[in-house]
Amino acid sequence: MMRFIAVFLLGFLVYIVFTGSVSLYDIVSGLAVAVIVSAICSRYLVRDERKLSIARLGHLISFVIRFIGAEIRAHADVTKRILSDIRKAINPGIIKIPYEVQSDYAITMIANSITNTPGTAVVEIDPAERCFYVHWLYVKTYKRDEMKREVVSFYEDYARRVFD
Amino acid sequence: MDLEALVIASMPLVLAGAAFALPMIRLAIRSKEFFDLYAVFWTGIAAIVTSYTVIKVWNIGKPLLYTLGGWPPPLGIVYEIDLVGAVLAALTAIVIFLATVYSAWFAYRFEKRVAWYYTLILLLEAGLLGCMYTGDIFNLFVMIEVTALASYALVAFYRDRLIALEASIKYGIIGAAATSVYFLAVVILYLSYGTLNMADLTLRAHELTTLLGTKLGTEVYTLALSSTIALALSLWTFMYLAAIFPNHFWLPDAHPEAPTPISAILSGVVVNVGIYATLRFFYTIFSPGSVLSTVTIGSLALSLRDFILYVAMILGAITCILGALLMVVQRDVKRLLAYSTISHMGLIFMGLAICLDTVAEPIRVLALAAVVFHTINHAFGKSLLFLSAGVFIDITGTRDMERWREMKGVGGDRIAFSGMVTGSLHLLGVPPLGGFFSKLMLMQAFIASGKPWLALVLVAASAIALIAYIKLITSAAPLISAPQTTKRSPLAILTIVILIALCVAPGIAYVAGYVIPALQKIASLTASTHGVRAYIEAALHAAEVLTP
Amino acid sequence: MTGLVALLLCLIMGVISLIATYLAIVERDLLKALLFSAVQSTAYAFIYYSLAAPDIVLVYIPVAVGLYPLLLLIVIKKTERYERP
Amino acid sequence: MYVEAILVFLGEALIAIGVFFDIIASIGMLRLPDFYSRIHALTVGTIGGAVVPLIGVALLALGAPFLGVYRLYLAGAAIITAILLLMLAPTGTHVIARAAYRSGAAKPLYISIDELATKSEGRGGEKR
Amino acid sequence: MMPDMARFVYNSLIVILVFNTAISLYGILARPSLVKKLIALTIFSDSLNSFAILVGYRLCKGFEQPVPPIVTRIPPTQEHISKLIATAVDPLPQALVLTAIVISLAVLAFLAALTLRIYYVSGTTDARSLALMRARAAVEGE
Amino acid sequence: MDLSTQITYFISAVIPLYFIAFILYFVRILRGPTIPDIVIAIDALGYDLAVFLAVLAILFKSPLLIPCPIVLALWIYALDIYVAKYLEAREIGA
Amino acid sequence: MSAYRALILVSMVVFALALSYALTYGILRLEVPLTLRDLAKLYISTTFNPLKRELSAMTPEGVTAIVWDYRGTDTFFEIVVFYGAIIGSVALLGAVYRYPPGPGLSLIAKTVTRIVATMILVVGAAIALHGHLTPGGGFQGGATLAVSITIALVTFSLGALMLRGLTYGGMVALRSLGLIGIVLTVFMVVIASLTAGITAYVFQNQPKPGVPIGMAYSVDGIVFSGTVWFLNVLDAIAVAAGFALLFIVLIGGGVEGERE
Repeated sequence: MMRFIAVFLLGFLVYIVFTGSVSLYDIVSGLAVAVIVSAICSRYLVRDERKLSIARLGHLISFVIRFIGAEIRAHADVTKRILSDIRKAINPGIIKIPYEVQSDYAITMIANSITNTPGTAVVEIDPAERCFYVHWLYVKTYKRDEMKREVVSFYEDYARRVFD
Repeated sequence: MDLEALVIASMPLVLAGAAFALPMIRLAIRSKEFFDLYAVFWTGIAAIVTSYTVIKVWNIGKPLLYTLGGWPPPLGIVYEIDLVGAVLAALTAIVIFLATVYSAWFAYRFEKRVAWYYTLILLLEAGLLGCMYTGDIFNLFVMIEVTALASYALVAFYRDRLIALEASIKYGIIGAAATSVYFLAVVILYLSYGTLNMADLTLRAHELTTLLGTKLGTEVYTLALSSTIALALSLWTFMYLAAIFPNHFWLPDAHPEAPTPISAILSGVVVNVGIYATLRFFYTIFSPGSVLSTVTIGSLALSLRDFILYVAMILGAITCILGALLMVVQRDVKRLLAYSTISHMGLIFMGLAICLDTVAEPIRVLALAAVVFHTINHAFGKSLLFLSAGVFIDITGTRDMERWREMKGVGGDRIAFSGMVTGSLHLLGVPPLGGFFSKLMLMQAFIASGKPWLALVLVAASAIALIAYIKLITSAAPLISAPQTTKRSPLAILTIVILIALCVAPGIAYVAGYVIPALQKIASLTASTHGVRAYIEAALHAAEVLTP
Repeated sequence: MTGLVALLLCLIMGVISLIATYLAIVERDLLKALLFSAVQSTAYAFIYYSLAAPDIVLVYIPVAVGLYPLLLLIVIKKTERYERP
Repeated sequence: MYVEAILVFLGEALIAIGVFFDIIASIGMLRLPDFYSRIHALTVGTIGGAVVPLIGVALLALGAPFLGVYRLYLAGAAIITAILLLMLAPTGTHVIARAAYRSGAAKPLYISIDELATKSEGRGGEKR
Repeated sequence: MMPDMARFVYNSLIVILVFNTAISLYGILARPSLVKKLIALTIFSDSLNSFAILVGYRLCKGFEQPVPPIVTRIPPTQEHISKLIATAVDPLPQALVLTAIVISLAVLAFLAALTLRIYYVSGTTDARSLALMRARAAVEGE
Repeated sequence: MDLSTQITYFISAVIPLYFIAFILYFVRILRGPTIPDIVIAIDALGYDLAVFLAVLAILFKSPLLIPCPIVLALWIYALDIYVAKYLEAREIGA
Repeated sequence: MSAYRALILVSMVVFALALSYALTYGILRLEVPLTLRDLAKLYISTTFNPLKRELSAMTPEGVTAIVWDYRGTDTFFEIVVFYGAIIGSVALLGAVYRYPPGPGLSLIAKTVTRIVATMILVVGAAIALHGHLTPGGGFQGGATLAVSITIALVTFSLGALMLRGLTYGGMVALRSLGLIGIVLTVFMVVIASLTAGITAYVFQNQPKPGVPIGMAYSVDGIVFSGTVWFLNVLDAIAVAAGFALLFIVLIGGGVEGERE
């Protein structure tokens, strides 16, 4: 039941924000659409109902705020590299980054955060060995734990708190 | 408002609705007999309704106009059915009905795909009826696409035969491009006239006023030139649909490769779409006296309209001869019949192109009457030939006529053979049958309009075609000397008998003197100045009634 | 004034679509040709947008950028990728 | 009134940042040497060049006086687009990079270390 | 000066569309691969559709951009409707193009299925090889 | 200068910059050299175009145009995964 | 062969030059119009006009009004063409009832697609349900719903989706229901008026002169434009199911998969 309500809220929110008005027609049709969509999709969207809580939402928000800072730094870095002499400025490499989180959503969140930061991009994921293969535009270090700290930084903590 | 008009106008929609239901029914019911009955039922209803339409339009004596959605003409789509449209629609529905009855026997070979076969036939019929009924140039485009898509799918229905698939894709790719070109023509017409309704276009092209009562602002000269561009583009599309040289290349591949009842439908009635649309454009929208007639090409002293018509006439003549010549060299019986279709289409186009500005009105009416009569005769004759050839192909297992000669001891069907003979004589133009009289009328029209060389073309094509028909008959004749061994199908025989009757009847009626006045009335409602005026008046009346 | 701006933007996108069309027709790798035709479709979608036709954009983008490529990709995947010279 | 002006200025600033990153990304797209490094230019173009200005558009729309009742509609749709882009862009990038690596359609040209190559030995070139 | 410029840009756009049409028509007729023909077919119909949209375009007073033909105030006053008439584009070509796009999509979908079937039966999508195979099959008879 | 003219001037100034970016992306599309290169260039072009459409909706003062960017962004993503599937899998359906 | 190509090339060049000459400065001398055509004025002034209800489609969105009301027949037969294409494809490639599940794309793509597909379903429904008020409509909404289906199809593989309810039979049933619903909506006013003893028009929506029966266009101030709303919703369902069917057949039909 919880999962139904969560997906219902997501659907209704998207509907209302997309239509951008709260007339009676929007609310009625939005309710209907959200009910139908959550009836179809909630089974696939939420695996474990117990994880749905408000605290996790709070962690998500604080993650977003820290993430913006990381983005700004990464953008500035890549911009500098693009505008300087290109062969010297980059030192690309594909490196292996292990992860420890369990759920699909947490893995996806880490991977997307890594890709969303300019300079690093997830090329391959291996669920069996529990690791990402990340293409890094400028490999600063070849030590494994430093690599992980540079690339993943705080994403994994938050991913564990939000989704695991 | 009128219940009868409602039933008539909703016929294409109802047929499409019947087709919509079939896949869902197929999930529950798998028996072939049910689908046979379903298709025969709906096509039968369509045949009855369209035949009744002819009677109704005949009685009211002016075009029957139905406003879909109740919108006054330039706003909404109208179905405007004049006598020619009604007659051609009835012809379509009857031929499709007979072919469907024949299919009830023929379709056993499709096994599980029989439902798709009937669905496509119903869609094809919906499209064809819409083409004949519509009074809107863009709606005509949509209906042509419905027809064309169903035709492509049906041509490719033997999905394991490479030849059929190749023919279908050739037909399809160039056909899609051709219909898009017609769309361009529609856009150019909208650009220069600002309307899509045929009656409104007629009014604007003739008197430069609109159904709404305002004056058209554009210069006549610009209007004439843009209409010429649009007309040339759309004529190219119609020539593709009617398989006129140089756009004839798809037909001899596509028509023979379809299943036999479909070949009958394609050759008999689907090509008529091109004829009908050309007729609408030249006899109604740009009939003599329109802006096209006002601008002449300097050194030739021809009006633009006449120039286009002369081109169409010459292409028709080439097609007529070419089709007849290529008919002679064929070994494949269905291919031979397909080339015969090309030849006849050329003939009909020659007849259509008679409506020059310089030709007097009675002769134009005569030419249109001849064209309509010949279209009817050709449809019945060609479907008779295809259907009876289909019986022979089923017995012998081959379409190669040379191999028919060598088959000893295989018994042919006598009634099918007589159907083949009747059809050949009918299309050839042998006196007691209808084909003779329609060719006679065409000849009269050619000579009266001062183009005797067209009459010569007609005679020459018939003479060449004679060789091919003799070849056809002589190859089929040895088969029937042996007693028939295979089981004959009552349904196939029934349709062949009915079609024989439909071929003989026009001839008898002509001799009895019923045909000429009827055709005169049919043609004059479209081709005469009075007829064009009536076409406009119907729309004006509807616009007046429906505007509060 | 904004109308003229819109028309000029259309013109630039038109030139892009012209180049993309030419490449799509002459390219022998069908996958590349398909991608070029997707670029051409995007340019056309922009033209429709500038000509104040949002309905057309909403129907054209799904059809021409999304469904045509999938349809033709399936065909290319199941048949052959290179056009023979 | 002041609120509107502030919203508009914020929106314009964000759009300006977006345009700047777009141009950087397009230059990077041209200058970077191989497919895998161009991915990073794409990230600059989508996060800095698309998500940020979309939020800017939303703010601008909220502040724009001439849009009338439909300003919420514009802002809502822009924000939904931004959120979708945040999810779609990295996933699309990842998927295409993975496919490129697996199928060998694009080989990494300039690379100092490739730990994936040792792992996917013998699985690499099968997909041609 | 501004009318001339508008006219020049408009006509150049038409010329570009016509050239697109011609290039894609060349692709339909001359390129051997069936898939290439289908790609060309989509470009062909799209170019004609764009022409239709261009026909429906208009400019407002002072060369301002027009708005989509949508009534935004419900219920509208007479004044509102006359303002819309003064600023909206022609809705009819848009509706026509909507229909035409869907139709060309449908035709293309069918032709794609047909191409697939041809490949299963013959093992090629090259129009020239197909013509050869066809001729051979026709000579050999049924 | 009131807000609306100011917004108009600002966006008019931004448009050429956007087009410079588009043309540079287009150059990358033309130069290739591999399929993934073209795809990511189309991605970048498409996402930026989506933003540009949203910006233009404000310039043209017609907010009703705004559903278009969302659809464009979605379909560019769809194009990505189609091509990825093509490159990666033995068949599209698997 | 090269002569054939050269011939086509030359004729295309001639075609392009001639047509562009004819359309631009040469003959038609096209200009950007500054006013609307008469017909367009009529459309815009009647698309939503409660004062002239008998001549109005009562649909605020001009294009949707033309598509589903003024020129509804076109759209109906456009659907018929699409339907014919699907039936033709099924006839060529065969219906697909089962297909082996495949690995699909990577874990990340699968997870994101789950969320995004849900959001796209909502957005598509919003586009379809607001078709009469804002840009959009049945086909647009249905095509957007079809995005959701196609990206799921590509990410999770056809076989996996078929196990989860995207079956051939289900899609056929859904599509047929949508289409039959459209046909019934088209005849809705006619049926209603026949019970009252008068004859209405096919495709009628609002009352017309002489036919006082018609759909209501609003309930409590919520404008839903009569039949247009129903047609939009049903068309969206039919189009989404149709695309799903088309791709099921194209992917699964033919060599692999279990066919009928």
